Amino acid sequence: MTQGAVLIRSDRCKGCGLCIQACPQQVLAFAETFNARGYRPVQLDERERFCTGCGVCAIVCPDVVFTVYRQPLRRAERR
Amino acid sequence: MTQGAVLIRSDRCKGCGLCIQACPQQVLAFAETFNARGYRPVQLDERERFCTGCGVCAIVCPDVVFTVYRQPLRRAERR
Amino acid sequence: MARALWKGNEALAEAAIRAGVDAFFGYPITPQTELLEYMARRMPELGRVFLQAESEIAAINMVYGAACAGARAMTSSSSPGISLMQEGLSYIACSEAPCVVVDIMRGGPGLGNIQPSQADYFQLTRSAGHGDFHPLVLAPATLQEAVDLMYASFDLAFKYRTIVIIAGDGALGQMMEPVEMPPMRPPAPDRPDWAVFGAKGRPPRAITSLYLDAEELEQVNQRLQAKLKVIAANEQRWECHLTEDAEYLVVAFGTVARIAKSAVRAARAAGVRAGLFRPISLWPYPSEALSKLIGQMRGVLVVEMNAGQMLEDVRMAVCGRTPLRFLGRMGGVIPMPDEIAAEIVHMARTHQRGNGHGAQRLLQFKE
Amino acid sequence: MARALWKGNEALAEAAIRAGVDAFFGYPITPQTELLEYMARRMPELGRVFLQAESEIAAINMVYGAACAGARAMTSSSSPGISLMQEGLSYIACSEAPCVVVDIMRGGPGLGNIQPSQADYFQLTRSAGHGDFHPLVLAPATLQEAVDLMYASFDLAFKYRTIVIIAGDGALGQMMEPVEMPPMRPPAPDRPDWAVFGAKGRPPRAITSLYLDAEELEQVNQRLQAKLKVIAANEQRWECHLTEDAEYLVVAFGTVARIAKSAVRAARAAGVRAGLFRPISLWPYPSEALSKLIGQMRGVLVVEMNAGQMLEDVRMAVCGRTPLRFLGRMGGVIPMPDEIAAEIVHMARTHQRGNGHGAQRLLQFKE
Amino acid sequence: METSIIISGFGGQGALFAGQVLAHAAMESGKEVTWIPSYGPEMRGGTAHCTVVIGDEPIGSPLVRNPHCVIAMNLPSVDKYEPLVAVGGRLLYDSTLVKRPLHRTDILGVAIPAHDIALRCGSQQLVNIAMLGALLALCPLVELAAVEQALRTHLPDRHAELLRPNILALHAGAAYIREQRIAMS
Amino acid sequence: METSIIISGFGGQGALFAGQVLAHAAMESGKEVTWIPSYGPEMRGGTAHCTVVIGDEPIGSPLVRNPHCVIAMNLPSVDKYEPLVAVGGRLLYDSTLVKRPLHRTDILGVAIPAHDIALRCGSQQLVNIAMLGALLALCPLVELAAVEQALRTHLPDRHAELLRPNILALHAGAAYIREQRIAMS
Amino acid sequence: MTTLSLEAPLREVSAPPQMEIVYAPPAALADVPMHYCPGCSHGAIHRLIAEVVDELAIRERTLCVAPVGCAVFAYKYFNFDSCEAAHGRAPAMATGLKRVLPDRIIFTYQGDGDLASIGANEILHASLRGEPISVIFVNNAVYGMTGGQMAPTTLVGMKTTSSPLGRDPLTQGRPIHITEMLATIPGVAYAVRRSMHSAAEIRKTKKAIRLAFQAQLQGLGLSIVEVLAACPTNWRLTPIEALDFIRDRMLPEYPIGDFKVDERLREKG
Amino acid sequence: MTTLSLEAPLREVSAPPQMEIVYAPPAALADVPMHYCPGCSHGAIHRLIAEVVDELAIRERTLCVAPVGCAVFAYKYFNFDSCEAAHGRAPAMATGLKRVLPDRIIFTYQGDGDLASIGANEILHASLRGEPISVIFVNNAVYGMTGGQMAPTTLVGMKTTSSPLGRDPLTQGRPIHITEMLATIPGVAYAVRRSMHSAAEIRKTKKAIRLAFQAQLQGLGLSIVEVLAACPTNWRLTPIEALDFIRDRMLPEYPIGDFKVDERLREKG
Ligand SMILES: Cc1ncc(C[n+]2csc(CCOP(=O)(O)OP(=O)(O)O)c2C)c(N)n1
Ligand SMILES: Cc1ncc(C[n+]2csc(CCOP(=O)(O)OP(=O)(O)O)c2C)c(N)n1
Ligand code: SF4
Ligand code: SF4
Ligand code: SF4
Ligand code: SF4
Ligand code: SF4
Ligand code: SF4
Ligand SMILES: [Mg+2]
Ligand SMILES: [Mg+2]
Repeated sequence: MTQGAVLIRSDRCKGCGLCIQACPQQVLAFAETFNARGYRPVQLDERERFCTGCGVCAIVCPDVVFTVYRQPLRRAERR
Repeated sequence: MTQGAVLIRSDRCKGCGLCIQACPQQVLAFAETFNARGYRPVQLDERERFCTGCGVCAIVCPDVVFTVYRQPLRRAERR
Repeated sequence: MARALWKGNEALAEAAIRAGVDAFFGYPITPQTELLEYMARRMPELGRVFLQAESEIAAINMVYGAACAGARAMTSSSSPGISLMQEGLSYIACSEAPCVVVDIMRGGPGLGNIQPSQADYFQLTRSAGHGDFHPLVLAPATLQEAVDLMYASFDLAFKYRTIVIIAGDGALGQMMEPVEMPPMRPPAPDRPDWAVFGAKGRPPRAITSLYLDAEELEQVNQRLQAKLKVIAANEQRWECHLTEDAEYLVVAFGTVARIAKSAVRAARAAGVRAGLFRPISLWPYPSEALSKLIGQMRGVLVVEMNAGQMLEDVRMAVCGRTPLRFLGRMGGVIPMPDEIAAEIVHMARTHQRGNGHGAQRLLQFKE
Repeated sequence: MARALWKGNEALAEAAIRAGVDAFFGYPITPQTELLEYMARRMPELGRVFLQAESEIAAINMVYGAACAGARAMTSSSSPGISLMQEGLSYIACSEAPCVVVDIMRGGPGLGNIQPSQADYFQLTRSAGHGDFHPLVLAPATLQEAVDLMYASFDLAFKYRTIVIIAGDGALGQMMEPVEMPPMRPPAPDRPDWAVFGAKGRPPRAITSLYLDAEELEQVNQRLQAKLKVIAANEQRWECHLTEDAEYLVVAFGTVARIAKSAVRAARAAGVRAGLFRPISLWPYPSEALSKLIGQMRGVLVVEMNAGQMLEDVRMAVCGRTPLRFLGRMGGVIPMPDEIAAEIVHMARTHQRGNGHGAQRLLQFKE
Repeated sequence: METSIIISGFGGQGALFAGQVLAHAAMESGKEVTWIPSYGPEMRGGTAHCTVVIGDEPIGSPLVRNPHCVIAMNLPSVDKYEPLVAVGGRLLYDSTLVKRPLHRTDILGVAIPAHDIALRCGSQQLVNIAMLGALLALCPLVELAAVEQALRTHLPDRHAELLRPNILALHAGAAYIREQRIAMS
Repeated sequence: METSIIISGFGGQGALFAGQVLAHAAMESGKEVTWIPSYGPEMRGGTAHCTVVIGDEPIGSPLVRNPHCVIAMNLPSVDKYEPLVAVGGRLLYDSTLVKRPLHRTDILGVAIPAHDIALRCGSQQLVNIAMLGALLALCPLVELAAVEQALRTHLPDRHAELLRPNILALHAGAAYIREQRIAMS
Repeated sequence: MTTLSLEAPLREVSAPPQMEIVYAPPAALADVPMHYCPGCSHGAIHRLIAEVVDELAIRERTLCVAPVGCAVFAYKYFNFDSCEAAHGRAPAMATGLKRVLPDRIIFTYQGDGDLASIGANEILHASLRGEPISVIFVNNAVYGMTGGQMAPTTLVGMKTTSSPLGRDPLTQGRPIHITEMLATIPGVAYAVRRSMHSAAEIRKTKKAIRLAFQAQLQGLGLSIVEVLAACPTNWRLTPIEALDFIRDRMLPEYPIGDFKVDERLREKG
Repeated sequence: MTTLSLEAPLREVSAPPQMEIVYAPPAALADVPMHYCPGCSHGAIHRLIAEVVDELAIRERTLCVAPVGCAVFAYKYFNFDSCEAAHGRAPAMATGLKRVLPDRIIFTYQGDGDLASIGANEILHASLRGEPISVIFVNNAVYGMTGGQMAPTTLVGMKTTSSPLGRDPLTQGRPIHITEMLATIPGVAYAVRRSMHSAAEIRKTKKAIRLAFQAQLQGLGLSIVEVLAACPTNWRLTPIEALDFIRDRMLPEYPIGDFKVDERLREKG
């Protein structure tokens, strides 16, 4: 499986939860705390290593919270 | 053939000629004189006895110039 | 009836309902929308007509249609929507179809914002459309007054066969205040004898604003102008507050006027004998009443939420007899009591310094 | 260039073309239509934009779009069409997109008729839409002046980033008169630095009239008002005719003013020292110039083809110093020279009888 | 001094065009002039008229209540304008179409068999210019040559074949007046 | 004398509702009162506030620049209103959410663990009413009983189950103040 | 047997002896001359409406809403109540009337400039609402009243005063087919196109107008009859050439047809 | 490997070592937070447009025309030139722009209240003229900005603040299908409906927006992409429920589909 990563701009997150529901790997969850605008932002949970960098979260997110990275194909190795 | 007659309100006629062209019996023609509004109105010409009272002139006339009469059916006789 | 706390827009709607409005046509726009929404709930319950139109243009022309049938018809909107109604209002005015329009003004020009404003004063009083006419424009300062004027508006509209405009602003529309609602009116009596509803047992009627012949249209205009004179003579409304012994007069209408009341009291506390003249009818403008007060004044302060529109009416009434000062806040900014009070006190102080203004005008924007 | 006989509407169109109009958007309406038809012929020939819009609303918003791109854009219409443009004009005013609008006024209110009128004076000068703004309104009295003002209008519009309205009436639009056309201008230089046309090599720009924050919108309004003050200081235009020794002044604009010129001469022939003050810019109104003249006058007669709209501006300028008389014809009726002359003479006679009016106002409609 | 002329007839009789021709001729003769039509929503069938004012100074009112001269090409026009012509003014009418006598005596009424003149020149459409010729013979506002020139310049291309007949009609109208020796005052 | 109160928080925290409840209670207590919300196009997510003015005479301005009392339910509200509170006025804020100290010393700042109080009463949605209770304990504008009554009458039917918790929170907020013995001035 | 009468109130002339009237001007039409140009279809369409109103015996409860356009004086010609609407707004005005007078028969009489250009939004939304009104839509492919400018219905290549080189589809678009478009809307009960170019077609037009009114009587929704009409003046054709123009030029673009006929609509009588 | 950062200018964080960026916020989108409600589709649609603009490399010659509606601040969010139009008039304003800037890419961004109610005439006539502009039509079945009133697109029975008992087709009509209607017009080159209710649909929406812009680049006529969008706030649903609402309630009324695709339109790249 490809190794991925996401950068979450939590200050932009409005806690709508669309990404949580859409993530095929179910690696996203709400934080316990609030951000400056009063929302509970999304964060990677303890399963974050299963992120594949598929980008679905970025596609569904209405607030452009995500940047998505992926281990270059072929060269990727399970760590 | 049914005997017909038409009453022409010449003061209303604008001389468009639609009735002349539409009359199946070709019994209508322009008058030589002008009416009060400056148009040459339509009149029955010398063939007027061929009018069948078909009403086509009234149907096409945009200015409601015609009233159409017909000898009651059956009782009508060629004069 | 007991007092209850009402939101301005909803109070206006309920007052119209109790006054017997038959049909409401409108289009959503902040800060007026609650009026429409209230109508959406209540009118169908009562078996009356509510219709959300596809636009303000459609709304005013629906009102026009319903009014032609003799129904008590109304619409409500806010500044940009009122701009779109200008053609329709002009047609209605010429046809003398009675109707009621509510304008809950917001900041402009253009899209502007949705904050309170009074910048449609000219549009309502001077030219609610092309051609010569004036709607009867009533500007309440409290919700109770809003309700009372709205309740009276259909009678006025039908009495004079005129457009009545209730001119409020976002603050009036959005605020809550205790109100005593008037009783529910019985349904309207017979259809008026100018209305169109089918030519049964009478010759056909046409309601039109078309008079191709110039002389004919001039006669229509003369009739309209004669009617406007009657309205001007009968329907001027205003309030004087602490004016008996006043030396300095504040002139303000609507929301600004109620704020100015606090300011006048504050100015008196600071030793300035201030009073308030509050026009309630913006057209016809209560010029004579204002003019009479002017003699005793050493200064006049006009306060508006615009760049100085009613100011022109005051200038015509004051006619150079007293120095005039203007405080205008724009774009939805509401002048605060302390700010107005400071202006009054400043006006008095400047004057004290013996600086005889004569007919000189001091126009000042808050800059 | 030699003089040639032009029809008013066509002369306006040709003058706009020579002034370099890039794009015309319009909708047919009598008595303005020949302007649009002329544009339909000429603009495509020149490779410029002509488009008949689906409505006046679309037309003014197309003008808005083209103006945002920095193009010289214009439209023309007549009273009901101008009513429909009010929302668009208000947006344009707030965005400060420069453009030119021609209003060939006709009888109103409502559908009215297609005869000449001046009853949109308030609509043009006071409230061409909701909110605080004034277009620059120019009212020619002859076709030569119409052409010259039209030729100047785009420069004015771009200089101040304002709406310029050429206010004519059916008579001006329909009549023919000799005109010397100005030369064809070279195409416009670079796009202005506020326009939108693609953010190439610069940060993006947005043209908007939205300022949700009240303080921000107030600042915009203050900027607009400051600009209006500059325009008011720079752009007042008027003509004085036989005023040096005049005791009785006629104030009139546009077509009525040229008719009044004949009347003034006739009154002089009858022994009354009459003169004419003709505002050319209706906004800004040449108040100071008029005010200065008033001192020497024993009476002022305002003549308009409406119920007394410019009259308010005159009242403010006269400020009670001289008796004021009004002659208004409405509904498309044009006052004739003899009629105006008779009013002037009557005014002088009444005055002779020693009947001191003081600040008293005499308002009179032709009834 | 301004002279005002109203030309009036049925739509299609060319009243507006005759007025324009006169206005062009006046302008080319160095005069000030205005021309203004009646305009209305009826496209055809009504009566149409125009007002021409000619003077040496810029024209004040392009419209007049009491015209100095009227050319009436049909009965409704005579009915409408007879009462309005200024005292001492002229009312020219087409006596082929208008049979009634004039009532006023304080104006100069001139009956012109314009229809006949026009037919003689080639077409009944020439009534307008024939009457214009007559008017100019009565009141020398502009030279006939200037009118000829105006016709040459302004007759629409599609009517080019009517240029000569128009010029003929112009002179025929003028000639009729001269023959009648109607006083020029 | 008029007393002005601003209640401010995130959209959804019930600032407007708390203000309405106060206004109802004031009216039923025979006072004059106005209530006015901030209103804007953002449907959610922004901050929302309302202004309530209570007095014995008809209220002049429904809006004030320098409120006598402020209930701030989040940090942006504290930031916005701390500088505006009238000298000698009160600023109540939710100390669960707002950790910073106040800067002004010429007003009475009151930290209320409203979030905790609300949770104790059953829901974090009760912060607004808890803080209203605290305010009324500090400034006896209306009786708590009148507020209770207003809650009974005006809590929307769909929230009926929240009536008791709301009343609880109201009293808990008031009790918190009384326990702290914060001077009533 | 019939004489050419030059003046006089001819309505009062009694019928020739022993003859029955087979056609007389309808009672729902006012007995005044109309201002239309010679050969203009407006007059005949007015007459058809009046005939239908008479036949349905609804004159006393019918209201006409006519906006600007050459038919601006329609109210003078109909013998029933009318209102004049602003340009394009007749469907809105009719909506206002119908909502407060649900048992009256309300129809609009609109030109193509009026209905398809400035007023397209009002007709669209009245259709969407299924407003039970009838619409007589007179398509003469130009703005008649203002002197023959291009309308949205103007044919490609057709010269008008505002498309002097002929309508160019690249900059001015192609003709609009409003009736077909409205027929797709559920609120529309009856949407057909007819023509005035011959006696036979005129008869069919009348039937369609009758059905449109019947749709309203049955409360089925909005009904619209588009009528291809002659404007000889602005087409710069003789009245007879104008009929040929309809047949040869307009019909190919605007075919006669029934685009929607509600099933519940049975022609009665 | 990635940390949850609570504040800070995250754009400046460098990419994790040895990883390539597979998704980054588009350059054509301004780096500012948007004011929309949680779960509102407007933000994601803006993003798709910006991505397309970047991919087509037209940022420097693209102009957005957005009228009022919740997207009233669109100009703040796009990194290219914009104009704010009056309610409903974006197609007219875009026409003005396009006629004087024929080589620029002009698109309107309109809500359903804006485009289908007050502004239906402007979009209709821009379509008729075949105005080469692109229209992004955000259908959320309500007036979002003014607080959730009924729009012409509101579903039958759907409760809104101005149809508190649910939209009643008898008095308020049935939902409008603007895109299908416009597809019948020759001037329209591309007319499709897409949805935002899942990642897969969002991808298709983006492709459609791309094709719409390409239609404009090829000068084929007007292109319109109707996008079914969520307004959780006014639907009074959670953001996730709102997506279900689109799928279960809106799709049956508004099926996804290509109603018109000009043959000359080949997807490039
Ligand atoms: C707001 C407005 N704009 C323009 C006009 C001018 N106008 C009058 S009728 C008309 C169009 C007439 O065309 P159509 O509707 O096709 O009717 P027709 O005359 O061809 O029967 C126009 C543009 C007007 N009266 N009002
Ligand atoms: C002339 C005018 N009328 C009404 C309004 C108020 N208004 C602003 S946006 C809007 C409709 C918003 O709905 P929609 O277009 O569907 O956009 P959404 O907010 O749903 O995205 C309305 C009615 C206005 N600004 N201008
Ligand atoms: S990139 Fe894919 S797997 Fe990783 S968080 Fe986003 S949706 Fe989940
Ligand atoms: S979709 Fe975006 S805004 Fe919504 S919860 Fe996920 S990151 Fe936050
Ligand atoms: S009734 Fe028939 S035959 Fe007689 S004149 Fe008329 S059309 Fe001809
Ligand atoms: S159709 Fe009518 S108007 Fe035309 S010529 Fe015949 S009678 Fe006259
Ligand atoms: S212009 Fe055309 S539509 Fe108008 S009356 Fe004449 S022929 Fe009929
Ligand atoms: S109200 Fe609806 S459309 Fe508007 S921002 Fe909120 S969710 Fe989006
Ligand atoms: Mg037409
Ligand atoms: Mg929407």
